[in-house]
Amino acid sequence: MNYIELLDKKPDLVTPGTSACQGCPAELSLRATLKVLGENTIMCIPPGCMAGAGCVGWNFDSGLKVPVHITLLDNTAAVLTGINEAHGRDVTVAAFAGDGATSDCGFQSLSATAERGENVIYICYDNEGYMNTGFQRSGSTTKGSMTSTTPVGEVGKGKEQQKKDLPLIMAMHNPAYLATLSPSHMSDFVKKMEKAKSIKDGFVYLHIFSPCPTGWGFDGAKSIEVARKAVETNIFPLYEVDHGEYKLTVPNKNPKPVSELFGMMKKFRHVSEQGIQDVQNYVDKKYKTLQALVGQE
Amino acid sequence: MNYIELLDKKPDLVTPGTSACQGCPAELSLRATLKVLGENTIMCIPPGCMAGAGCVGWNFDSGLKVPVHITLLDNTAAVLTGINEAHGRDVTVAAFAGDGATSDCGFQSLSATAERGENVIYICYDNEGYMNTGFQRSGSTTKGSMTSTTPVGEVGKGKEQQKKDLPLIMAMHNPAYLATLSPSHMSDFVKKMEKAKSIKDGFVYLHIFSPCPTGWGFDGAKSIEVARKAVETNIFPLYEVDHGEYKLTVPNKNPKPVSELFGMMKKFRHVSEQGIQDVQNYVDKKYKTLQALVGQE
Amino acid sequence: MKEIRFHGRGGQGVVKAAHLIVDSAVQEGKFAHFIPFFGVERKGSPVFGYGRISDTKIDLKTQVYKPHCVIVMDDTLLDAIPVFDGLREDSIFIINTTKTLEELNLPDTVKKAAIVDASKIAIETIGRNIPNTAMLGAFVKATGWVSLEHVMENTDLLFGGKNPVATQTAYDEVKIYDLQGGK
Amino acid sequence: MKEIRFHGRGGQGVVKAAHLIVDSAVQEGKFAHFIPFFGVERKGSPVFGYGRISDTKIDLKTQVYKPHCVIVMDDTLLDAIPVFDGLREDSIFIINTTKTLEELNLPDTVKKAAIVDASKIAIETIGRNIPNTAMLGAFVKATGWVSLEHVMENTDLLFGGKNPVATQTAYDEVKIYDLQGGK
Amino acid sequence: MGKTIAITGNTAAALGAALSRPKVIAAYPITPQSSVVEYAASMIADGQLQSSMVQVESEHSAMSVVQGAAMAGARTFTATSAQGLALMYEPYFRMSTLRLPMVMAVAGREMTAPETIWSGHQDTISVRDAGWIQIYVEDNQEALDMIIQGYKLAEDKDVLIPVNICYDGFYISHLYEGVNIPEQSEVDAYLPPYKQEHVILDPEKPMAVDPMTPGNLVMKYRKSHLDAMQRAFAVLDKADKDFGDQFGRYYGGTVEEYKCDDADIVLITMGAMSGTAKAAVDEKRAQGVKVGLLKIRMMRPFPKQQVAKVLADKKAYAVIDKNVVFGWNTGAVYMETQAALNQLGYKIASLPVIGGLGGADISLEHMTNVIEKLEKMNKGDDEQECYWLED
Amino acid sequence: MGKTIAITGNTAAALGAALSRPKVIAAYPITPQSSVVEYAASMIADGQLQSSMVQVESEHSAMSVVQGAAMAGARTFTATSAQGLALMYEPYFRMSTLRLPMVMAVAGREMTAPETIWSGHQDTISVRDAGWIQIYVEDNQEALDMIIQGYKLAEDKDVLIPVNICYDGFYISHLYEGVNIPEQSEVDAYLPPYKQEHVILDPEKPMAVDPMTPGNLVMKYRKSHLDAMQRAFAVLDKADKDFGDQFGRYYGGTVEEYKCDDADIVLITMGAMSGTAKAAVDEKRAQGVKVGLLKIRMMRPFPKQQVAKVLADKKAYAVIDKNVVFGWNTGAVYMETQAALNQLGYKIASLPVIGGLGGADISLEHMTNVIEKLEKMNKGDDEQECYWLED
Amino acid sequence: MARDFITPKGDEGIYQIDTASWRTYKPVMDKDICVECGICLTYCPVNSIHKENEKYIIDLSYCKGCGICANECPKKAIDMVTEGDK
Amino acid sequence: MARDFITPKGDEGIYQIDTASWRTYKPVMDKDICVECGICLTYCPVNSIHKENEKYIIDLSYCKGCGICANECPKKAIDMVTEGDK
Ligand SMILES: Cc1ncc(C[n+]2csc(CCOP(=O)(O)OP(=O)(O)O)c2C)c(N)n1
Ligand SMILES: Cc1ncc(C[n+]2csc(CCOP(=O)(O)OP(=O)(O)O)c2C)c(N)n1
Ligand code: SF4
Ligand code: SF4
Ligand code: SF4
Ligand code: SF4
Repeated sequence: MNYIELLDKKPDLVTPGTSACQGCPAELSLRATLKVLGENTIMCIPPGCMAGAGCVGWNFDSGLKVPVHITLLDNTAAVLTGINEAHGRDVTVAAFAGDGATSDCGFQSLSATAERGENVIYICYDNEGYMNTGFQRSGSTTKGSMTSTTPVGEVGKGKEQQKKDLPLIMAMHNPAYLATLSPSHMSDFVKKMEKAKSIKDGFVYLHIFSPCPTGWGFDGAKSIEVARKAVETNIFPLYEVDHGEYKLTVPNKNPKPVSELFGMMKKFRHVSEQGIQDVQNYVDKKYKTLQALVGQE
Repeated sequence: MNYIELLDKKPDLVTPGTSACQGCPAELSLRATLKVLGENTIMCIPPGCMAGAGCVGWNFDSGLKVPVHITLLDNTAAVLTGINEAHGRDVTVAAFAGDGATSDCGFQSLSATAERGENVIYICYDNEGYMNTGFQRSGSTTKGSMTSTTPVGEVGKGKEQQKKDLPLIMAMHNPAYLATLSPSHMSDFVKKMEKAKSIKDGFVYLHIFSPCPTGWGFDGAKSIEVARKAVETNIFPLYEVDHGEYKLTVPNKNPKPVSELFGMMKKFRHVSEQGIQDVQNYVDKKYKTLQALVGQE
Repeated sequence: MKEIRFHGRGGQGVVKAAHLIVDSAVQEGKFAHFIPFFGVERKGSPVFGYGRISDTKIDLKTQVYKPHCVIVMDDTLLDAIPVFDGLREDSIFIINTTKTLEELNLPDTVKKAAIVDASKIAIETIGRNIPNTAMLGAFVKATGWVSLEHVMENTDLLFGGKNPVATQTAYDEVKIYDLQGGK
Repeated sequence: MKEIRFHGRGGQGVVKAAHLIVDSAVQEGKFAHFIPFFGVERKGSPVFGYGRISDTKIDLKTQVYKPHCVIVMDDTLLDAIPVFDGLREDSIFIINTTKTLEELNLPDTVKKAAIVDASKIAIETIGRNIPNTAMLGAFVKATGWVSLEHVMENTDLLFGGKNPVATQTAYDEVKIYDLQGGK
Repeated sequence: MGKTIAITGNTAAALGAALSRPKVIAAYPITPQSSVVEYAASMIADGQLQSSMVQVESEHSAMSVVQGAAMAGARTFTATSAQGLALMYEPYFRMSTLRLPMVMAVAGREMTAPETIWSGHQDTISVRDAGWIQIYVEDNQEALDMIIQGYKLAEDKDVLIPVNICYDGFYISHLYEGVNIPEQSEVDAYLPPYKQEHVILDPEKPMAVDPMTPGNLVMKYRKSHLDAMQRAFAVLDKADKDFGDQFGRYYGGTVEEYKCDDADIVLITMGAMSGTAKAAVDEKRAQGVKVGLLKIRMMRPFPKQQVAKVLADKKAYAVIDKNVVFGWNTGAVYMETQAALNQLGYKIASLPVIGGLGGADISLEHMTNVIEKLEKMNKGDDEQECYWLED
Repeated sequence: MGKTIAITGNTAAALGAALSRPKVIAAYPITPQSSVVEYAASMIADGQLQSSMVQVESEHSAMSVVQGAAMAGARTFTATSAQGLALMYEPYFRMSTLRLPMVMAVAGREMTAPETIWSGHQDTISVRDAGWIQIYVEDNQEALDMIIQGYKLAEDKDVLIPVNICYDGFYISHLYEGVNIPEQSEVDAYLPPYKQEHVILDPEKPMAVDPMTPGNLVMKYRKSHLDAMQRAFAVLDKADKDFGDQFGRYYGGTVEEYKCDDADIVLITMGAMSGTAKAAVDEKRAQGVKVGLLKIRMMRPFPKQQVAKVLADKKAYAVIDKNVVFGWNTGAVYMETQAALNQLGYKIASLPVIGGLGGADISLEHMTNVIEKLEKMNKGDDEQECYWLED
Repeated sequence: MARDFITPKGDEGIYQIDTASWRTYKPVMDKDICVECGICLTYCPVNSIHKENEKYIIDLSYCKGCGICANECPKKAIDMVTEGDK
Repeated sequence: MARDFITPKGDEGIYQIDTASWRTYKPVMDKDICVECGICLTYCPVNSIHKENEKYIIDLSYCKGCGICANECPKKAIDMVTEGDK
């Protein structure tokens, strides 16, 4: 089954009507994720847009067709561990968590779960901020970005620090499998998700880039375009680390300038040339690091 | 002043009589650290051997001659941040924390502080376990090691996972300066500490290897020998990352086999050939990663 | 004291509209407040809130059970939400709809209705289907509890652009029906 | 009920020694307990603990203020710690020291003393200065509260090696002085 | 005299904090508190507020950052709610037991589980024994004013205890109403800069902060803390009086009495519901019922004398708790009121009431129902069963 | 009938847990609890215990792991103390409000600040309103036995609330004494395997655990929780009786009365100090004083009926608290006893006492001093000032 | 189902929102232009596009009208038209 | 100093332990063999070794007798001898 057939035919395990915004790619990613992982999955979703959009449930109804639990913002990976330890039989235990829950509030729990090599799949959808509570900054927010806690004004110029590089940080934890995914590259996405599902000897970390039309300020119809641009500019390179082997799954020899992405949305509108250059340098440097890691014999 | 003169002449800012065990290199490292950082320093020490050894104080007396606070096990880096933000003038704000406080219980606070690029110095002395509470396993414990929570028996074979690579994980946080230090290489140690003190544009992370005679099971007279062996076997390579530039400060082309270190202490006594080989492979792989990072143009 | 209940959907600007009413009342030396109640706070989900306007200090901090005025920003809510609950005898029901009074088929408890196609006005003036500032015009006309001047000033301050025009247009276009004697 | 206070330093095995006494008493059908109190629990710091042996159930969960027996594993503690506090008229004071009774210059409140060079015995038998198992021999001889057989058995079980020899040696070598009539 | 504008409770809290000129702010967003952080951030971004704002990764770190700053002598501020308060519980306890004065605003929210983001007092009530002073307010103006008074209280040398200003999530945090914003100069006059003297981290005065402490001394520190708590009643009353003298708004200090003097029966409330209770009292008074309201403003320390004084000669009272005490079948304010009366030797008929959990509304009708139940009670009766305000 | 060997309280706790056959254990070391984790780890390493043990990085994760495991239907165990309990407070609250039964042992320790590692009840007392059942034990045997009974209680379909077995740090955790270790087969007979029915994470029965819940339903969940708490009294009494019938050791269920029947005055205690209090009672009885002891075993839910019943006809009582209530000048057990008596209509002379904080010793002399103070009190007198047991 | 109100759980059905009502514009596919590449299907966030009888169709039951399909279709075979029009 | 018992602090002096009493063996340096390289100084965990008048000396006031100096001395100029002897 090729990836299009798979996405077409596999049962959609998410409620047909979520309240995620129009054009939200996190919703797309969640549906695609569960199509691959299938019914023998237990899903944990911390507070964030996906939980807020009804994917956990309301009153006496569930938001998914597989077992689902809303963890605390800060303990998702630890809860996965417990579920996994308790289950005698072979069940896929996975989380679908925002970048806030992942890089900030729940990071310790994640890091320790990776260190212990628990046999669970942790998926982060990275919309670069706390969207559910109104677009506040997260560690994963790109430098310069305006957010509601890094507003722009006389003094404020958006987020001051570079984006926390969660995938590489997690790669240094030696997971069994790690990959970056973009909803703009669905074939790659499905392939990586399938590999993740097949891993039985340790921890899996997947990081999905997830542009947020509402928070970032662009038309929801462009979500995939924005995601694609992030890959094309190397702001979000697509790679995997399979038991320590790094591989660029969508190599990008001639990246476009990051300014192309910056121009697509309101959150960067105020950023100066210098500000864009700062991010460009960071992206270039990071890509070199990645190439070095790919190149190590 | 060369490093020997410095260690001789600079005031010792630690109580002359700590209750750290005979031959504890963490005590050595703490004294050396404060000789370099000097009197204009505020020190935070979380619970652990150094706090337990009296370096914070008892009743109405202090254990250091600079201001010192015992943080919680889980919030050291955040407390540093607060102290730093409150201080109008130029003060060195530093922490001296065990690997448990650093890689486990306080890791989130550390990671976030690095991400924010706070202008503080976080120093971890890595004795590969929770020594103060009786040598329980930490994330930083080497695979195979016997600890009081990974005991050896019918079923138990010591720690099951490889050592969490804190320095590389922290390097991926893009600190202003990062280095690994060993008390066996004091010239390198002092140089790095001096550089750390000079950094004014961001976060500094220093990771000190600190063999523990009591917990690991070797004669305290051999502490430095053990530390040196860790460097010679590449179990603990000495390097620095200065604003993104990786450098092996004590290059080691012909590493000794890790079995030489394993043979020096009780905690590894039970480890099989295969177990040693596992660690050897991990060490080799990690060193390659490091070389790749050093080699990136 | 006048009590108001607001109904709308996430994204329609219910809260902002209510704030503008409170702002205006406060400027006029009155007491007023608004308490929003969210379910899951995301575009499209039903949103409601409670407002009060009074000449004396308002102590109450509770939902409105017997409104003097109900504002409905989205007529698809009529089926979904009990928007008619607790209407007083002397209350006013204000709705954004393309429908006519007859098509709406309002229950008997509605004694006075104000009907306006605020979405159309919004699209024509500000270019987007955010009907809140238009609804304000209808509200002012139907109730007279705050002055049009203040509301338009505040709308201009907060949103600028053509929003005050939307308010004015709706003020002019809203149709008010006295249904005391039945529809 | 007999109450015992233990003094020593971290690393001397105070807790283990006390446990062996309790084990032995329990095996003999008695009731016994031990409560350790740590300051900062690291080699060299003063350590103390409280033990009780009784024919009936022991309810008390408190420190020992009026010991029937005080055991001091390290004579450098004599100056540092109030080891003589609360000694009963009929109590026994057991100390590990190279000093003689005269050199020790014990206060008048000590009415019975047992002196043993447990460190020397330890070094000679087990090869390390961990005097606890030797001190047990002195304790058994001086008090008779538990049997030498049990203590030696338990010592062997827990530590093995030459430890029971240390116990036996100290049992044989300890010097017991009755000081009722003054030194 | 400042100006009156309509703002939300969260904005009021942020403005109250800003007017108090904290040097360091660290906070983490959570519904319904988030806009406090956002508003403070925007004031800083606009150059209107000179504070360092630390963008922490969790509430645990928020409290830890301000603890660090406070040890270095800075005035600090944070705000949180429910899960955030729970996550910071360990450093929260330590902040108070280190006796570091500060103000933390809490937009009260029900505790998860069940999964909820709505109003409740459970978050702060459940941590009421962690050494903080807790003050509950009724509306936006009181939220703003009490943050300023909170610093006055916390930093008083007789007190030196951090203060929670608790305001109901949504019912106040999102309540939009007219609030008088005091002038900065007036606030400066009321609240001078803070100079910490009892403890400091500063190389010019090296000391250990919190060395190991044995039990006999721990007893002394705890007693000192409890004594300072008891002094807080008088200090708050004075802070209230001084504030009223300067700004024209008096709140009554530890408790507010509303038509209690000649009342036979009394409602006891805390927070936003007090406004509704006042309306109910008015309504019932109009019908000739002699009912009054005792609004507890300070829950920690618990004003047992003040409560007992008001209730002493009443026929019956009800306590409406927006929280539960899990080991009882009542709420906390009811339970502690019982304890207070017993210790002070009073026995008055009483009715425990629980309502408003998880954002449930406490309506005027609920309040009048409670009053009607009280009217029917006889002296000495105690309802053993709690009355739940369901819809 | 098992065998009697000398072990520490921590070993007793670990053995009690092991005998209960938990499927998943997750815990983090902290003085004075560490050896519980270590002993459990060594039993697993030796192949004597078939549990998964998760080596978590913090107590926050320890509680989260067992919460995950419990939702998947596993019997779980953890243990902690002081700062660890505080750090896990958010998931701790959630564990109980998700009504997931389990047992957690707590080696009671004073809370920091001041920096301390020693004994105290402050840790558990300060979180007593987080929805857990809390049982305090007096010695090692009781610690072991109550962990087994704890599962019986927690898993009862009438209860379904997690249970804390609280034992004093050092005074029990490190107390070394003879303990009878029951046979596994006997424990199996008393405590059958647990089958969770009310909630489960299992692909064969897909459901959402803890979807968003509005306030009117939150009220129902809370009421159900409080009701289950009240049922726990009877369930514990029955668990105690069944246990006694099988193992020959009865503890009295919610409270233990010691020589109360004919007593004029009564001491109220909790935990390890109860033993010392018994000795004091015996000593004073020998002198002709009619004194008894009421040992509170269950603090959550608070056994108000049982306490009132014992005190009803007494002249005076004292409560010795090894904790403080920061908003009062007393401890928690005293304060709640006052509330209980008031609600049930009793007024008895009383003396609040605080002692044993931060590892301070509560001596036999302290206890006899308290009794002597009580002897001097007259009916109806209440001491407003707390009596601090200093050295 | 009688609820016990022990642990909150969603086991009665699937919670869903009528997201079709959000649309201002709706996607209309021109079957003649469509080359059945399936791209629109892979990108629709609400799973509204499926292949039936070898043709791609848009099921509007939950379509939010985001316009991604129209934006991504390489053939521009999808048009966003105002709801109610066609 | 009168304590207020507000916040615990150590400001009266420096807490220290008499670690000299821990020694079973003590280091004895043979000045004739010593080449003044300073290595022992850099490794002594308790800061007991210093240069005075161009010579290295061991101050035994806090020396724990760990033996690191003896072990590390490249010239074997330091001997660990039983306390009390020599
Ligand atoms: C301890 C705690 N603090 C704060 C919150 C409030 N909160 C709920 S969702 C959220 C943001 C989550 O952001 P992210 O994980 O990035 O997901 P997104 O909303 O962007 O999808 C926050 C801060 C919480 N639930 N728990
Ligand atoms: C929240 C919390 N959990 C547990 C502890 C107990 N504890 C004190 S020190 C320590 C070990 C620290 O280990 P590490 O940081 O490696 O320092 P080391 O003792 O090895 O020097 C632990 C677990 C604590 N103080 N706080
Ligand atoms: S706010 Fe952003 S991430 Fe959240 S549902 Fe809307 S589009 Fe998706
Ligand atoms: S236990 Fe180890 S690390 Fe700790 S003081 Fe002793 S030797 Fe040093
Ligand atoms: S408009 Fe959006 S939701 Fe509708 S079918 Fe197209 S992609 Fe799907
Ligand atoms: S993307 Fe366009 S061409 Fe491809 S299947 Fe969809 S409508 Fe047809």
